[in-house]
Amino acid sequence: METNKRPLDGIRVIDFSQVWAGPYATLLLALMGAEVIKVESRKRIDGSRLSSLTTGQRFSGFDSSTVYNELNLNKMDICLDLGQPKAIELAKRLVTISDVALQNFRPGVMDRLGLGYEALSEVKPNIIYLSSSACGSTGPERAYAGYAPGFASLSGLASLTGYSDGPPFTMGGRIDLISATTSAFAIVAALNYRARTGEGQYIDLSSSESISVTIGDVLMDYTMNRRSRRRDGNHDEVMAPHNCYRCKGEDDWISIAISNDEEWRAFVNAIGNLDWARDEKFQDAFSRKQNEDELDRLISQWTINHTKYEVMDMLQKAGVAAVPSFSSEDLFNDPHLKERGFATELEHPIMGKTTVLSPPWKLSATPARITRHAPLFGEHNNYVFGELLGMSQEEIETLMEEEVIH
Amino acid sequence: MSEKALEGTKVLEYASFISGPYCSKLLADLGAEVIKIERTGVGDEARRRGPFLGDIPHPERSGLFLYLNTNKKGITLDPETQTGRKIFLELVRWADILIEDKPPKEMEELGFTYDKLKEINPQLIMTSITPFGQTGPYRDYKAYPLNVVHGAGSGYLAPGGSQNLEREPVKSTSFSDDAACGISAAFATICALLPRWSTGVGQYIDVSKQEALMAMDQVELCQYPNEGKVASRKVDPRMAIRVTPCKDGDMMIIAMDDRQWKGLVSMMDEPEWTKDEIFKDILSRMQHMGEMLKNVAPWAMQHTRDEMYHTGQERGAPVAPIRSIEEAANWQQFKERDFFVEIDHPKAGRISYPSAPYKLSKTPWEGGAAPLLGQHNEEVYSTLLGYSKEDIVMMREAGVI
Amino acid sequence: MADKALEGVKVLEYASFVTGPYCSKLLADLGAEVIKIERPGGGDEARCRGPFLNDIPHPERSGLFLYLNTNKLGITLDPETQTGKKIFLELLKWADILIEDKPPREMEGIGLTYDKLKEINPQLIMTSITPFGQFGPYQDYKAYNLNIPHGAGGGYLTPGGSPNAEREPLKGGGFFDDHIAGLSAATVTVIAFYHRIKTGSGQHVDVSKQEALMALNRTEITNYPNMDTIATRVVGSSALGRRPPPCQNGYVQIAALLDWHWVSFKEFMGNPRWAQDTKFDTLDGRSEYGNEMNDNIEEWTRGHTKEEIFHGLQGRGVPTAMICNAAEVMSSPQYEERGFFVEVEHPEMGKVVCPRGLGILSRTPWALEHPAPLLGQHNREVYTRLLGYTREDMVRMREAGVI
Amino acid sequence: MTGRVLEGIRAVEFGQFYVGPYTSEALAYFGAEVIKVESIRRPDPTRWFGSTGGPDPKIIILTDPNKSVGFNELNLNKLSVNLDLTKPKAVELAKKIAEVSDVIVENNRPGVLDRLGLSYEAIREVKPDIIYLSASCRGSTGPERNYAGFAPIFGSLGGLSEITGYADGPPAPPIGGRTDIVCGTANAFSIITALIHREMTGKGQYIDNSDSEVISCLVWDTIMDYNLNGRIQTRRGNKDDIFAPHDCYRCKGEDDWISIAISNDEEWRAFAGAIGNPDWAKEERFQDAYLRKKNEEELDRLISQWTISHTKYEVMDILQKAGVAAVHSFSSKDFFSDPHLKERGAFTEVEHPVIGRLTVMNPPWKLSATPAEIVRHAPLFGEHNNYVFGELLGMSQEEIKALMDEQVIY
Repeated sequence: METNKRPLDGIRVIDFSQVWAGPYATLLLALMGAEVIKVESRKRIDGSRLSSLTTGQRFSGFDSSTVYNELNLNKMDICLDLGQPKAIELAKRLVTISDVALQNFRPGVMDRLGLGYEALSEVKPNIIYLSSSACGSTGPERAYAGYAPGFASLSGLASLTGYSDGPPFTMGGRIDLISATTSAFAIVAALNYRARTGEGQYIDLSSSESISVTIGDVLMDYTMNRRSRRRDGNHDEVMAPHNCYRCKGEDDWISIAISNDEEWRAFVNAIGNLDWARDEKFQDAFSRKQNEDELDRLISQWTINHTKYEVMDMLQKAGVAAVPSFSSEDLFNDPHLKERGFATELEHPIMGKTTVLSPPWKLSATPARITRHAPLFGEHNNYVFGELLGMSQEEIETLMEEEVIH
Repeated sequence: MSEKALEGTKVLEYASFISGPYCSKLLADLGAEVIKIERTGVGDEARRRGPFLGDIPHPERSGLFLYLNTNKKGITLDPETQTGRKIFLELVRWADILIEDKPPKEMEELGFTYDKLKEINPQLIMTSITPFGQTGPYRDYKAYPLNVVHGAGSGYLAPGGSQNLEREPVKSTSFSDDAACGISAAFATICALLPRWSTGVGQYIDVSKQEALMAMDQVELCQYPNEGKVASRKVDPRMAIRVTPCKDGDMMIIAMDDRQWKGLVSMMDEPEWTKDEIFKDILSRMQHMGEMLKNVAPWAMQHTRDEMYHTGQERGAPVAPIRSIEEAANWQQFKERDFFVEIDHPKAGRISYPSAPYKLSKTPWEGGAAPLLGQHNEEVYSTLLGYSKEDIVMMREAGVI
Repeated sequence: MADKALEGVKVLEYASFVTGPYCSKLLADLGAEVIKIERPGGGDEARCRGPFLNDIPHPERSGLFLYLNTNKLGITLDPETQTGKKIFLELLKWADILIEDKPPREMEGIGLTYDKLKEINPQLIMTSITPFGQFGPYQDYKAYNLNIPHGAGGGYLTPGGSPNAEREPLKGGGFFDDHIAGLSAATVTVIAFYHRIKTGSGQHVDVSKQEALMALNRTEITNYPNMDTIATRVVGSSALGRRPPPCQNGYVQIAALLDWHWVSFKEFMGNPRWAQDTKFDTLDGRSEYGNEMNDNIEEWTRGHTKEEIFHGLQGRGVPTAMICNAAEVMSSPQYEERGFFVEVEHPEMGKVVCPRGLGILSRTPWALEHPAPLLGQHNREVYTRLLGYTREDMVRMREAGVI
Repeated sequence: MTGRVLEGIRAVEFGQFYVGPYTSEALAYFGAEVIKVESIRRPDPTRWFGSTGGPDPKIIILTDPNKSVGFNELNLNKLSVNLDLTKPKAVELAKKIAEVSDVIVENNRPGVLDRLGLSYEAIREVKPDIIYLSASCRGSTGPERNYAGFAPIFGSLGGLSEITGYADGPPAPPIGGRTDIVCGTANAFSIITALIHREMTGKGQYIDNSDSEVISCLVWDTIMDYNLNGRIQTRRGNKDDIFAPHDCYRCKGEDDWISIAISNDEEWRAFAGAIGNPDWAKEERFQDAYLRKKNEEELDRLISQWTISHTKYEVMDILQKAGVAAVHSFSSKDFFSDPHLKERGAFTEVEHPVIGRLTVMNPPWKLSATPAEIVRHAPLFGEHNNYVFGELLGMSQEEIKALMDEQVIY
C-alpha cells in the first residue's frame, strides 16, 4: 500500500555545500523525504547557479540554471553571509533544530568560521556532521582542492579509462555523483546508528577515496601481485567478444558481451551460422580471448548491416547480452524507460517546463518523490528565520539590511 | 572494540559477482551481520575471476572475491531443491534485509517474489538489483557490466574529447560502474531501514542498474530534453578541463573560474601568452581551450606531474596528476589516512585491501576476511537453524547445501 | 628406499567416484605416477560423500575420497571445452595408460574414442570401465553401485541361506562391489601393460563391470546350463551352512567343510550326543541334514563368546571366523603385527589410518607416501612444468572455465 | 597382432579350493603355461565335490576326480602333473620344474610347503628371480598365521559380513566362491606387477597375501567412518547413505526383482514421468534427494505397487529408456537368455573328455590386441605327466614309469 510517507520524513539537513558533490548528496536525502535547507550567500554563489560546467553556457540569472535545478530539487534555500558573526549565530541556531549538517569547503574553512564539528556538537550533541573534500580532511594533501576529474585522476580510475593506445579520460560529473551517493549512504548509516543509540558523529569523506573503492579489485592486483593494470577500451580480462560494434547509422553502436560457450553458440546461430564463426579458434572462451581483435573485426562486418535496435532484438531473443550504446536522445525515446517513468516534468517559476530524472529506485511502501523545483535564491528566508527560528519580520529585515541575510 | 553503525541488522545476500555483493559489503563493513548464499560446489562467479594472489587461479585466492565479500558469513545452498527452498525461506524469516540480483523470471519460478516473502516476514526489506529493473519490456534482458554502462548512456560519453568518431564509445576497464550501482542500491536500502526501527514497516526496492547509472550522468543526459543538446564523446564533458602530457605522464589542468585561471598562470610563473585577450574571462577561455593547451604543453613537458601538482595546488590551481594504479596504491595521502588495511585470510594470508572513503568517528569501518566456500555452513545450519549434524551431512550428499 | 613395482609408469585418470579411482589407486600405491583429472568447481563426486571427518561435510574432508585417491596428482580440467580437449590430448601424449569411466556416447561426443587417441599415442593402453561395456544393447545403460551386483547375479544369491524368499535380494555392504570392479580393471590393465613392455604395442581394454562381477559367481552361474540348477539365496548357494550362528556377544562363522574338520569340531564341543549320528560324518550328509545340524550347533554357540569359539576351533585347525565390525577389524592384533595399518597425513584432515594394500611385497612394497590431492592442487605443477603453459595462461584458463 | 600376453611365462600352482586355482587360471587366460601339481594323497578337494544338480541340488562326494564341474570352471587352460610331495624325490622334481618356471602360486596353510622343502628361500636357490606368491586366510606372519579360512571366513574377518544382510537380520557372509575369486584377482594383480618389475630390474620377489586383508581393503570406506568419527557402520540391506529410491522392488513373477537407484532430482523427474506421473510422485516430500531419503519407507512401498504389475524386463526397459538406473536381479538362468551378454560373448563351451560339453564363463575383459581366451578344459588328473617330466625335464619313459611305481609321481 503506498503512502505519501517517505523514509527520511522528519529529518532536517543543513546544507552548506556547493557545486556537485555536496548538493547531490543532500538531493538524495531530499528525494527520500528529508527537509534540506541550503545555506547560500551573494558573497559565495553556488557555481552551478552561474554557469554550466559542461556546456560552458552562462545563465542569465541566479534562478535560470537547469543544472542547479537538477541538483537541488525538493530543497529550501536561505541566505547567510557566513563572513558575519551574526550569520554564524543564526547558522548555529539552525543546527540546534537539525539532525544532519554537510559541507564541502576546503578542510579547515568551516572550523575557522566556528562551524566545525566540535563547535556544532556543543549546540547539538547528536548532530551528524559530514565534511567531504577532494583528499579527506587529514593527511599531507588535505588542503588540496579538487573536482570530479581530479578525483578520477588521483584515484587511478582515469588511467583505466580510454583506448589502450589513447590518452586517459578523467570523465565528467559522474565522479562527483558517485562520491555524493557514498556521502548520502554514510549519513543514513549514521542516522540508523543514532536511531538505535541516540549518538551522532563526525564523518570525514574523501572523494578520491570514494572512487578508489570502486576499483578495489584492480588496486588489489597491485597489493597482491605488484601489477599495475592499464586501460584497454571496452575489453574484458576474460570475456570475448566484449566490445562495442558499429551499426547502421551515423554514430550508432551496440555493446555485445559473451561469457560462455553456450552464449557463443546462441550468438553464432542468431547471426546465421556464418563460416568464420565455426573456426576452431573461436570455440571456447580462452581461444576467443586470444583471437579477440580478429573476432571484433568479423563481428563488426555483421553488425554494420543492421540498426542497433535490430541487433539488440535479435541477440536478446537468443539469450545474448547486447544493448545499444544509448545517447541521451535514445534514452528519452526509449519504450522501456518510458514505461518505468524514469523522467519527471516539472514547472519552474522562472524557466517554465523542465525535465529531470526521477529517483532511480522504486520503493513499494515509502517511495522517493520529487516534490518541487529547486529553490529560488533565498526563497525560504521568511519560513526558516520566521517560522522555524521564531524571528519577527522586523528582525529579518534589519538583518537583510545589515547584509547578514544576504 | 568500537561500536558498529549497523550492529544488529541482519542481511541475507542471494547475489553474485559485483553489484549485489558490493551493496551488502557496504552494510557488512559497518557492522551488519551478512549471510551470503553461494551455489554449492562452484560458489560466486567472482571466485573464478582474477586478480589471483600470485597468479595462482584458486577459488580462495581471487582478489575480486576477497575484496567484495569482507566481513560476510558464507554458506552454500541450492534453493532450486525443495529442501533448499525451505531453508531459504527460514533464512528470509531470520533476515531484516534481503539483497538479491537474480533475473526476475528466475525468482518468480522459485516462488521468491516479494509478495510471497512478505507473508513470511512482513517487516522484510527486499532489494532487487537487476540490469533493467522488475518492469518494462527489457525486464528479462540479459546484460553484463559492459552492456549496463552503454545502456545507461555513460558509455556514449566516453572518451570525452575524442577526435576520431570512428572509434567505439568505451567503458572504464574495471567494474567501477557496477560497484556504483551497488552504492546506489545500498543507499536506498538503508534509507528504507531507518523508519523500520520505529514503524517496523518492510518494503520492496526495485533497483534498475541502468537507471542507477543514468542518475550519475543526469546533468549531461538532461541537456537533451532541456537544451535539445545530445552530449557525446565528441566534446570534452567539462569545457574548462583538459589533459596535457608532461614530462613524466599526463596532467589534468583546470581553469573554470578566474581564481583558478590566476592560480594556473601563477603556477607557470606568469608566462607572456597568458596575458592575451582571449584568456581574459571564463567564456572566451572556454572557447579557446585549444590555444591554451597548445601554449601549456611545451611548458608542461619540462615539469613533472608532482611539481605541477604541488605548486599548482599551493597557488590555487586545482590541477591533478593522472596516476597509474601503482602510483595510486602508493599515494602518500592514502598511507597517512590508513586507506589500505591489512586483513588476514585463512587461505590467502595477509593482504592489504582498500578500506572505505568515510571515516566515522564513533562507528568506524572495520575489515574482516571474506568467507571460504561454505565456511559457515555449520554455524548457520546447526546453531542458527537447528539442523542436526547428521541432517547437514545428508543435505550435502543430496546436493542441497 | 625400496623399489617401486610400477616406477616410471605414467597414468592419466579421467574417472570419478569408486571403481575408476580405486583402479588407478592400485597403480599409484605401487609407484605409478597418476594424474587425476577432476571437473572444475565441484570435482570428483566422491568429495560429496561421507564419511566426513567430524561429520562436517567439506569437500576436502571426505574419508571416501581420501582413501580412493592416495598418491595421485590432482588437476582440474573441463575436456568439453575446445582448449580443455587440446590439453587432454597433450596429457594423452605424456601418458602410458588412460583409465576412464565415462559413458561410451559421451567419449564419442567429445571425440575421445580409442581410434582417435591411438593416432596421437599409438602405444597407449586405454582402460574403459563402464557398467555394461563398450558395445552391446545395454552399452549406454545407466547403473550405480546397487545395480551392478544385481545385474551380475551376486545380488540374487544374497543373503545366503535366507529364511524368507519373500524378501528382496541384496548387494554387498558399502561400495564392496564397485571396489571389486576396480581391482579387476587394474589387473587386466597391468597385464596389458606387461604386453606393452614386451612388444611396445598399446590397446583398448573394455571392462564391463557386470562381467567383472559375474566372474565371482562363475560356478553358481554355470550350474544352470551344466547342471540345470538355479541357485537362489534360499537354496544351493553355499555348502557351508546357512546364516551364521549367533553366540553370546555376536556371530561366528564355522566352516567344518572336510570330515577331519568335523571330527575336531565335535571334540571341541565335547562330543555331544546329537553329533555322534553317523549321517553327519560325511560332507554330503552334513549338507543334506544341514538344518538339523545347524540348529544343534546354534544351541551350543549361544553358550559361548565368539572369541572363545574363534580361537578355540582355529587352534584345532577348523576354519572359523568371528563376524568382525569396523572396531574389531581396527583392533586386530594380526593386522597390527603385519603392518596393515598405515597413517597418511592429509593437509586438511590430519592423520588418517589407511590399509597398507593388497599383501606384503618383499621387494616392491605398497607405499602410501602422499595423501589424496586437494581440488586442483597440482594444476601449476602439471600445466606449467609438465605442459609448459605460462602462469598467465593458467589464470585465463581458470577464468574461462577450462581448468 | 593377437599374441598371448603371457606367452613364455610358466607358473607352477600348488593350489586348492578357489583362491590359488583362480589366481593361476587368470594367468592361464593370457597364455601363461600353468602346471598344477596334485597328488592323490593330497588332492585339490574341489575335484571331489559334485552336486546332484536339478532344482534342489545336494552336495555329493565324487569318486572320479575328473567329474567335477566346479573344478573345471576354476582350472581351465592348465596342465596337471602328479607329485606326492611327502617323498623327497617328488620335492626334487618339483624344484626342477620350478627351475624352468617364472611364478609359483600356492594357497596351502602357511608353513606347509616350507616343511616340504619348497619354501621361497629353497626355490630362490634354484631360480633366483622366481616370483613366489603364497596366499592364506590371515597371511604367513603374525599370531594368527596358522588360521585357515574359506570365502565366508575371511569375508567375515575382513569386515564384509557385518555390513551385508538385512538391517533387522543376521550378518550375511559372502556366498559361494565370490570372495575367493576376488582374492585370486588380487593375487594375479600382484604377480603381474612383480613380473613388470622383474622385466625392468631382473629381480623376483616373495608375495605374502592375506585374504582377509584384501577384503578389508575393499570395504575400507565403511571402516573409515570408524577411524574418522568412531561410528561403527552395520548392514542396511540395499540402502544407501543418500540415494533414494535405492533398493530392489518385487516384479510380476515368482521371485523376480528389479534394482532401482536414483541419484538426483533430474533422474527422479524422469522416473516419475516414465511410470506415468502418478499423483503421489508429485508430493512435496519426494521432490529432492534429502526428502526422498527421509521418506524412504513410504517411497519404497509406493514404488513396489507399480513394479509388481510389470515383469522385471519391462521395468528395466521402461526406466533405462528414461535414463534411470534400473537393472533386474539376474538369476543364473537369466544370463543365458540375455541379448547383451550374447552379443558380448560372455560364455563359451569346452569339450571335457569325461564330462562332455560344458559351458564356462569367458574372461571378463575384452582386449583389442591380445584377448584372453579359454583354449581347453581343466586337466584330467595327472594328464601331463609325460609332457612335463619327459619333454620339459628330459626324463625317459622308464624313469617316469619307475617313479610312478615308487608312487613318487602319484
